[in-house]
Amino acid sequence: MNLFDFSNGKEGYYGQYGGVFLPEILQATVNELLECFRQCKSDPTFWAEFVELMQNYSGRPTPITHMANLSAHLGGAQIYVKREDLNHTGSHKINNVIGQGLLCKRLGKSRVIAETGAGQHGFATATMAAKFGLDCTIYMGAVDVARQRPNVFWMENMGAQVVAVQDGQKTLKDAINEAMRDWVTNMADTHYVLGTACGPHPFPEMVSWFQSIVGQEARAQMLEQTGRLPDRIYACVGGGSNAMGIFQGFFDDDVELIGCEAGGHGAGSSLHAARLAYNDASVGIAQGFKTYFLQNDQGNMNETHSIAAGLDYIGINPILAYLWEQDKVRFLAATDDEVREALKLTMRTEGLIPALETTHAFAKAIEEAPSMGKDEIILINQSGRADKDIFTVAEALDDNKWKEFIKTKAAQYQQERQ
Amino acid sequence: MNLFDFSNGKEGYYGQYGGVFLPEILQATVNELLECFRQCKSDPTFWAEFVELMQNYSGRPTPITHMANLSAHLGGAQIYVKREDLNHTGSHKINNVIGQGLLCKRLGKSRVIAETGAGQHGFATATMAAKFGLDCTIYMGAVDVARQRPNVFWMENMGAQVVAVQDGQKTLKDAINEAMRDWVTNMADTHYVLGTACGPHPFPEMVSWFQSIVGQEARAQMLEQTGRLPDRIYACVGGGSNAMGIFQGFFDDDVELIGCEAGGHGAGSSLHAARLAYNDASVGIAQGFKTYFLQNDQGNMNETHSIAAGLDYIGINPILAYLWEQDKVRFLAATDDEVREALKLTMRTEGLIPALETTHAFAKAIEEAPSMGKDEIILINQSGRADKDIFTVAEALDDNKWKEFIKTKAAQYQQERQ
Amino acid sequence: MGLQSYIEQRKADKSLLVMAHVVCGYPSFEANMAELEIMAEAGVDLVELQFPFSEPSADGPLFVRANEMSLQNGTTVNDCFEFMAAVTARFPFKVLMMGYYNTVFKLGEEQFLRRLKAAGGVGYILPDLPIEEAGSLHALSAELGLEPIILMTPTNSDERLAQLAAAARGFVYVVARKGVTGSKTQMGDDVAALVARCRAHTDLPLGVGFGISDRSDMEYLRGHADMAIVGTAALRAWEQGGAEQLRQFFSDLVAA
Amino acid sequence: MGLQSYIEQRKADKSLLVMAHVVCGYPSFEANMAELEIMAEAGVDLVELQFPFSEPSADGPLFVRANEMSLQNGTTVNDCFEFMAAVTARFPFKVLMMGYYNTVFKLGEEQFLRRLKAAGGVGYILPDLPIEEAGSLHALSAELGLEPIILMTPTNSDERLAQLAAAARGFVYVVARKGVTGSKTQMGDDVAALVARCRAHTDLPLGVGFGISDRSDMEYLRGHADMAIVGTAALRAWEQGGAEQLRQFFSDLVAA
Ligand SMILES: Cc1ncc(COP(=O)(O)O)c(C=O)c1O
Ligand SMILES: Cc1ncc(COP(=O)(O)O)c(C=O)c1O
Repeated sequence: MNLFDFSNGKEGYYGQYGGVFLPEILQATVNELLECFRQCKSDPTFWAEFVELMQNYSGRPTPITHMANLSAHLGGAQIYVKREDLNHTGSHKINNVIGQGLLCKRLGKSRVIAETGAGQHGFATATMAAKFGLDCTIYMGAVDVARQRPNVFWMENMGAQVVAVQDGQKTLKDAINEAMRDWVTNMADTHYVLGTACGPHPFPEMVSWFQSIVGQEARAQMLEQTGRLPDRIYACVGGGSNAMGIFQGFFDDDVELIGCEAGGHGAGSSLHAARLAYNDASVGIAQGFKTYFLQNDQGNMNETHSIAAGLDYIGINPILAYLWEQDKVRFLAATDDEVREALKLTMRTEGLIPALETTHAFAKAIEEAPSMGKDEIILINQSGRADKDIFTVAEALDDNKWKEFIKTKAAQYQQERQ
Repeated sequence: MNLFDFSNGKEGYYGQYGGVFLPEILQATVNELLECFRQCKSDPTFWAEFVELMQNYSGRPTPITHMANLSAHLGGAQIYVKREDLNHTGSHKINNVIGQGLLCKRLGKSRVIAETGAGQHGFATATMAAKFGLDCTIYMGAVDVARQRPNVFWMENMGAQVVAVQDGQKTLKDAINEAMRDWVTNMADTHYVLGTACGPHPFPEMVSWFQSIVGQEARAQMLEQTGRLPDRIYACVGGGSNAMGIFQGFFDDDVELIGCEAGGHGAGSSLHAARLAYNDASVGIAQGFKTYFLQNDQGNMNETHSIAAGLDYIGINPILAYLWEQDKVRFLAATDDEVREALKLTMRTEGLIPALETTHAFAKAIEEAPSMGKDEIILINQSGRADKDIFTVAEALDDNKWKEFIKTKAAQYQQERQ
Repeated sequence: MGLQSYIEQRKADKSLLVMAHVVCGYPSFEANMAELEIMAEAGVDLVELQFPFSEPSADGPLFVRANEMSLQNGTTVNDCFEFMAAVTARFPFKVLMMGYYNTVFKLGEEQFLRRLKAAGGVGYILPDLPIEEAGSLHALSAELGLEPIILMTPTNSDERLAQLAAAARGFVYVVARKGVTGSKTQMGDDVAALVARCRAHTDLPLGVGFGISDRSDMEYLRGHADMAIVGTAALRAWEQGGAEQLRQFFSDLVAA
Repeated sequence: MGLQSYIEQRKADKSLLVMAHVVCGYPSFEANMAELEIMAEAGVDLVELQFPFSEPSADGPLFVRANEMSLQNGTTVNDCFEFMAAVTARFPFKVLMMGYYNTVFKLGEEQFLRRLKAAGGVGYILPDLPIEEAGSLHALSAELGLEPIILMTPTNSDERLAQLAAAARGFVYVVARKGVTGSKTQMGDDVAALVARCRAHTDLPLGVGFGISDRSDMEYLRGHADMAIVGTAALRAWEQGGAEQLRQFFSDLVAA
């Protein structure tokens, strides 16, 4: 299956999804990007440089870990986990970011911008910018800046400028809009490092390409470690980059692929971000591309909700929308409550702390594993770790000792000032 | 150089340092441990299992990263960093902990205890215990519990019981005493997972052995990546485990080894934890072994200080004390101020966030690199990352936005309750 | 009469036409009507009525907020068409729909065009719909006699300008500079050169927009372009001083 | 007269001797003296004077705190020796130094022993000094006629007990159970069996300690051991009710 062969159809389209819907002013920039990307993709030295940097800087290949305890506890399939959490900066986001950093150098641009919601992508981009000596501005919804101060702290300390976006819901999608506004102004020296496999072509393809390193490794590792391929692969889906990353290793195999979206308060609640697993989304065009969006009948985007900021997005990767339509990827949603329980179970049985985003994939694997055979194999993509995001987790688990600690700290800081 | 050949001298001694100074009640337990350790050390399948687990669970081998920007900025030696921060749980501590976990299983014990100061070792031990299905109690000074709530939060969520120790200075050394008290009571089913290469024999040897994986990898990687060995290696020294870990790869080479201690407020201030770099320590016996301690003329231990909790310890690894005496390892101390500056520089130029402990090694490398030749090579052991310990770093850097954020959070939590 | 002829006709009496902009439903449709009244008084030639969208990524801060507030007020696409019908019935200037493609897409292209036509609009500006994606909409528009306004920008190559020219109808919207709407554009050689490049590719009238804010801009454009497109500056005047300041703004602007 | 003979002599009149414990300088040396007065009245046979140490890892919570407070009060090794001299001059019971090896090491082994001797002490208990590390200290002690008290514990093998017995002088301190000082030990078959194992390896008198807290413990030990070693229980009595409660505690304890 070659999703990226556009010779028979429309460039940048996957079925009816994808495309480029951008202001004319960006036409040249996006073309330049596409051309550069095509060159990189057909130049084996580019990929080799990318892989080497990922190895030496980010610690790739990330391992596959067998969850012997969790599997035994559930009594069904054997669960394995691809450990993207072990990457430098703590998630798969760095794969894309380093790739785009290399590309940015080929483009001869000296500045990068990025949007961020949970902060993972902004953190990764600020890190890459420090490493590559690029100027860096990160757009982040004001609500997220307030929620995710730890990530802002690190970004600023790595030399990035973090701009709190005051428009709209003041969250991820608004940060994307604002990054676009910067880009249409500064495209001459600025590359926009989009954080997920969404947005206008070539971003979905490009981000998926950089993330494909995950699936490539995972396939070889599964064969080496278990002598066979997994029966099912679970990945959480915000924009879809980590899912595309791991799924790509297995498109030509007889492996069931499951995308796990943010079920929030559940189907019918409207407080969720499940574009495909629930029935609330419809096809539309926004933020530069065509896909399923959570929008009203006027074409205006809905407020979404998830316990995991990184899944809390209105749209979905157009490639996954297409694959879902073709029944090549199954979609499920995990509710906030399911995620809480899955996180606790995973920490306790395996000593892993998946990011709340990631835990959506764990939750669905945990739900389905018991009804599978003991000789069947599940692979989960652990897209990130949560140890950096303690506020998020402690609040998600409503931990009182944590809250008391914060009050004590606040009092201490208050006193210091006096 | 085989430091661990005791056939000609006293078992467990390195020069005059080391030994076993424990209550008689532990004699059998320590002997059992020593015997089991000897078996493991002479059984190649044990090391193979250890290495495999470290690969599959913790992501080893950790890479070596070239700090091209930092090196250029300093204008002297080329600086390379061994990335122990990329380990699962974020530091080299996991090497030792997984090793002792495997050993604990051989001992047939079902419970582990550990002391922790900064929380890194407790975090790693709780993780290992979850993974190995062991009961787990972590002793932590009450002052540290209050300071390091994030780590306590994770430990508890991984199923460990965290005991706040109310004795003494309520910090690391008091936690060790309390862990000892647990051990003399529960040795039948309990293994004491000491966190650093200190304490009674065989701990210094055993912890050093597990950590030697760092130096083994690093030596091969340096040869592969640079075609030669480094001229100098810098490692921070709290108890000495990460330093022993990397140094062991190079004992037979012409490589200068530099241990970096906590200089706190500087020489002569008495607010530091530099046992060898400054002149304040003397030989003594405490916490089960003989080494240099920061103690008064009565043999009672001094209060120590460091910006980095993990270096804030009264004693030092007996092997390093011996090697220092033999002029085989040079010792320096980095002050709190030097550490702050080095951390900022490293984040900005390389996108790395070394733990405050680790940053002591960066600080001294940064100080000495400019006077070295451009063809000379420095290797720093990045023993850990700080992204998990934001309170520590934000407070160290006295970040006002952070403090305001905490006050806002506290107010929010307060309101929720009402 | 087509838009192009309308513009050419008006140009017979005026050296520089003016197109103004209103965000439907912000601050309210009543206020919109009052603004349009002032614009009509000032002799504005063309008006874009922006249909608010939740993701106005090509707009600057003032319009972003206007889109947002309008949606918060509950403005629907239906409201906008009804308003447009009232406006075209009342005023002499011609009216364009301005907005984002999702509004069109959700309604259905044909439905959208029919309603636009029914409301008296003569065309539309959809800044996020590139010509590559506009095939069916443009074809339908031609059938219905509606005109897609195409933007030419400083980053376009000659080759691209030629493609854009081929698709353009009515007039060409020349984007005076990079960026989003709202901030001031320094009128000067750059703008003149851009207009000249566009002129080389099309015989359609040229409207210049983005950052036109005062009489000196108008003076500069006279002779270079056919029409000045005024957006943010007018909204700012309204926000700062209501009807009075808006009236002042336009009378300053159009005073020859 | 050596410690062994002293104990044997006292045992002629008593079925079970008592060794008591005081942490020097906690709560104060004056208080220590008052405690010892009460102990002497109660006919205590032997007293350990604990020299406070900053890392008392073999002690239970009460003694840990006592060590800590004493050091906070500024207690020095010198103070402890002076106090010991005063105690040995005043009371009939014999006195041992109890503490951690670092205190000895820092002073120097020989210097330590000379001062101990000069202060009238007859020996010492150093729970963190295993016999393997005690060679030089024990040799010097023999020269000076001072006696190292060796601990035998429930975890020791017979082989180990034999080694310990070879080093033991004066009496053997039988550690009744695992753990640190302070919590209650259930007297029963385990203790009896342990004492019997120790007895099989040595002819020295056997003192049993760790958790001895009341008359029933004493009753149980009578016939099994030569001496009961009372530590935490006495300190707890003092902390709870001062001189009066301590007097009560000892009179209850020793009432036959
Ligand atoms: C750890 C982690 N996983 C997953 C996601 C979701 O993004 P995507 O669907 O692009 O993988 C995020 C986004 O922030 C993330 O931080
Ligand atoms: C990251 C890190 N580095 C270094 C140390 C110091 O320990 P050691 O000297 O045993 O390596 C610690 C201790 O907590 C640590 O957390």
